Amino acid sequence: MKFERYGLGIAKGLTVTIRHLLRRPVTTQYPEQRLNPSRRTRGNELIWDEAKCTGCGTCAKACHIGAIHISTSTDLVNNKYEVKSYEVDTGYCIFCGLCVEACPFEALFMSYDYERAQYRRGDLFQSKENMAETPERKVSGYFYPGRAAKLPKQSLLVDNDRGKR
Amino acid sequence: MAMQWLPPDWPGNFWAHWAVFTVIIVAFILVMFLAFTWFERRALAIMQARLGPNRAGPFGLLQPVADGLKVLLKEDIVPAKGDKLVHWLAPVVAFVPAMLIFAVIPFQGGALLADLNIGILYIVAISSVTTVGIFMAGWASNNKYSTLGAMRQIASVVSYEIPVVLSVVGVVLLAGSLSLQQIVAAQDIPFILLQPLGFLLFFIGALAEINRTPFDLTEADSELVAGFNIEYSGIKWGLFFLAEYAEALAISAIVTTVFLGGWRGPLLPDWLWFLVKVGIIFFVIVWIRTTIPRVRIDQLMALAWKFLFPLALLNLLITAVEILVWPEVSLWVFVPVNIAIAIVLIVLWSKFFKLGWGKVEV
Amino acid sequence: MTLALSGKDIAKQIEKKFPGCVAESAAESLLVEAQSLLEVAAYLKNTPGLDFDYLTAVSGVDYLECFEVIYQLTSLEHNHSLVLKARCYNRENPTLPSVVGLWRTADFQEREIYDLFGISFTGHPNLKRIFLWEGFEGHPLRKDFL
Amino acid sequence: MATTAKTKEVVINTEPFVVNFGPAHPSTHGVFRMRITLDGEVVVDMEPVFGYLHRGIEKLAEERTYTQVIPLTDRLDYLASMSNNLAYCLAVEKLAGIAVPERVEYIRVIMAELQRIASHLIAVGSFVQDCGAFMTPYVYMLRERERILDLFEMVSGQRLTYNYMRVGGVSQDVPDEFIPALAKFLKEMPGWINEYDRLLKDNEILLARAKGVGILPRDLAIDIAASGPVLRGSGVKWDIRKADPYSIYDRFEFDIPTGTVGDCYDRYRVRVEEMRQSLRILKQAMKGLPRGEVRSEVPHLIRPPAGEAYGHIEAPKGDLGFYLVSDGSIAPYRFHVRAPTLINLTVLADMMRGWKIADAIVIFGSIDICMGEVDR
Repeated sequence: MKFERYGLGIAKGLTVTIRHLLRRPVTTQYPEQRLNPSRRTRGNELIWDEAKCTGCGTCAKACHIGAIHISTSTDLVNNKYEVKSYEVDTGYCIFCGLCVEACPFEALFMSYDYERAQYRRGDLFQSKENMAETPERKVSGYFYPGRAAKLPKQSLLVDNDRGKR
Repeated sequence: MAMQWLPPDWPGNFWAHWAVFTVIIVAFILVMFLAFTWFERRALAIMQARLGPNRAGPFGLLQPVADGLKVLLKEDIVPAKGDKLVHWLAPVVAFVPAMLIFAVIPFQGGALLADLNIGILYIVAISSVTTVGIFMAGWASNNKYSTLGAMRQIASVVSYEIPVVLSVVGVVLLAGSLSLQQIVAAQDIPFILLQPLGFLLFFIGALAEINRTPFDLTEADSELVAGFNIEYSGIKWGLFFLAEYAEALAISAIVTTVFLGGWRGPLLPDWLWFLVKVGIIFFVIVWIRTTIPRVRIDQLMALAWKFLFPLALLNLLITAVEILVWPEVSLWVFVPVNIAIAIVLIVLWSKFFKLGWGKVEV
Repeated sequence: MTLALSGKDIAKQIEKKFPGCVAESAAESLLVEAQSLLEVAAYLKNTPGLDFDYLTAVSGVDYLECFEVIYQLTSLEHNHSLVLKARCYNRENPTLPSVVGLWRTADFQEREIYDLFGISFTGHPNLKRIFLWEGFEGHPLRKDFL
Repeated sequence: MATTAKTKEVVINTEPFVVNFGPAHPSTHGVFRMRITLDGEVVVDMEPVFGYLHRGIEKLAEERTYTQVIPLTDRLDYLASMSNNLAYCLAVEKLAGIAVPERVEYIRVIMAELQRIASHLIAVGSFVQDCGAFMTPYVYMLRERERILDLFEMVSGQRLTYNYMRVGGVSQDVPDEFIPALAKFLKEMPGWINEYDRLLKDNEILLARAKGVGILPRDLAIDIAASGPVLRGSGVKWDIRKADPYSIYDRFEFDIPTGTVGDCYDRYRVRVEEMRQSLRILKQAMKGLPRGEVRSEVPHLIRPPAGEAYGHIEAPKGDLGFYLVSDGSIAPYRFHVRAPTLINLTVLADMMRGWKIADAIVIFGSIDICMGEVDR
């Protein structure tokens, strides 16, 4: 180790850190201040539209872990299979969005909300009843530009957006 | 502002004086420990573009209290094959000397526990006892990392004791007395101006003794995980934490008293000046901690023996020459002279000396 | 642009040097007999015109009737590349000569193939399992591993 | 094998002891274990132990269709998922002979270069953190990486495992507010990089800890087929984007920074300079972004013709290659990943021998590995 610059390099480094005393911190206080996630965010839940779903099972085949279990009636009812049970094991699901892309009838969506953590593993099991779209369980714009346009704009750190108080 | 001097045994007899000042010192250390912990975490955070603790109490002021409670309630694990007695005794041996140093530091006027006329010698002697405590911790934990950490602590303290002592001797020459009270009294011009090189050497050496960045090799997080206090938890770990901050407080107090003119200063009351200067020195320690990477063990030793030690000797020589040859010249003349000499010496030394080679043929 | 040398004309050069060791040469790859792998590899590495000094990747494949090890060779100066292959047919104890002597990069990659396929490389300094623990029986990437 | 420091008459025998820089250690960048034999502070020998993060991705890929493998490639080098996706999609397109529309080429280059900057930020940040700078440079660089993650989240919906690229294109087009946000990022980022340089570039202690430490000589680097900043740090001018340009990298002009000696400081400087070059490429790619389709006509279940293909790109950590064998069915018959970080580690023991433990950690940090890719 040679001190060939007599500590000037260290002094320059010190000026950089001291200048940060005057800058605004970057952190947001999560529960109080919230950042808007991206309009295409893949939240930790799936939302299923019973009306449009024809029970074709493409989403179950598209899932590479087999997290979607669907059982339908055997014969066509006004050219739709009547879906008896439709479950998604969000414990297995890695939220890659392949099922949403595969659904030919736009009946499956990713959720916009990211606070669906549960205390027990059993509650991770989503079944038909609690998968419909409700005001508090919003739909993310992943793969559906139309829906994305309605969601709030993403808050970017690039425009120094720290989220509202 | 006239120097208010308190009579030596201020509230009457000796024992009353001793009792009052012991309470003052212990209270001062604990309160400043809480203040420093909070101050360091906030200053560190803001300099790293984040907020730091602001949840416990207003502006996070109760965070140190919360930490203290947590540490009190945590389970106190003793390693199975470790040496139980030494493991239990180590934190005490590490913390008590840090507290003893404050006996001779004048908070204001005559306000100090014991006006020893060998103040500096007392400080230097006491401050090296903490190393024994840290080595006891390293040895008793029966853990490879902590043994390595403790060995490094001994190596660094042994090699930094000499430059630190020599740079303070320069100040003693100027003040003419070892007692801290006289040193403060003699500082019409703060000794940092008269002894710039001495201040620099003392500050770097002191950083190494309390193993703060850039010399925090004892609990180097990247390679030794947490050095000697790996096997400590609960209040024992809390005591080590307290010892570290008490030592940082002690070093700031010594630097203030010896180099920055202790409690002397215009306008503000004396004790407030003392606190402000201690705060400034501690901010510089925290500021250095946020920026500078860690030195390697052989570079640390090389820096002490090849860089600080010769410079301390030269500084001592120059101060002695100045005092003996030109005693009547006013000290203001020496301020620019000493600063120039300091710069020349540093530039000269850093040109010639290569510190630490690194690779060993194995 | 890295020029991928065609296996055919390299095969002709090698046929001249070492008769009878090129098993099969397709357009983009060159299959070599297992026992003459080292000579061909040394030849490819050291001849001035070719000097493949950079072994990019070593991959193993289990084709059920045989194991195949594929060496992607590259030359940094001439910026051309070649795919060299070697096969071993018996499934109980497949062995191939190790090229660690020529390219040190093969050290970990051959240990990985040994670990996941069971092909043991003769002449490898410390042929041990790299990912799985010592007591693991069987080699997971074989097609018949359940 | 105790080392003896022979003075003239006294022979001091120190008995070396083995320390486990085990899977759970603050500076092993993931679950990597080193059994280091120490003589005092000096490293005598080092034996790496892998496999703590081995998930058998190559076996899993054999049961998935070509599209379902893409989320698996996200989890290889989880700090550079975009580059993994790109490398895999290029290999499959080479295998199946699929052409890709013009706009997708530009989007892929933008995503790959943004990912290179994000990965280098983590690499440099954790390298300086290993040298001991207490969190500050690392936190600054993570703040810049957050800006890039915002852009990735805007485009793909996730912040780490993007699953954004598909065989024959990308899953969704770039939203309208992406280009203005990217432009703002490109305007600010050079300033931030200059600030890192002011903080670190000629900091004496970082120089002391990194210059001349852990030298990887040029021919040894070629012999172990090192790649990426590790190879270029040793002075070898070899970058797949220039040597074997894939997608449209031949349209952009940028240069390749190389080190001289091949020590930790050179590797650190190469990574910082590469960030600047990536910004240059991003500016040109943003200007040239054409309008148009983002997916070419590819059936949902791709059945590439039987055969094999080896596609490799210049990922942030090195030459990331995918060797695919297909037997005509919808799932790959063999899926092999050429992991640059596993190969860069081949010679770690030789680089560390003779240095102190503090240097061992710095040398290991300068190679910048990601355990997801090493253990697969």
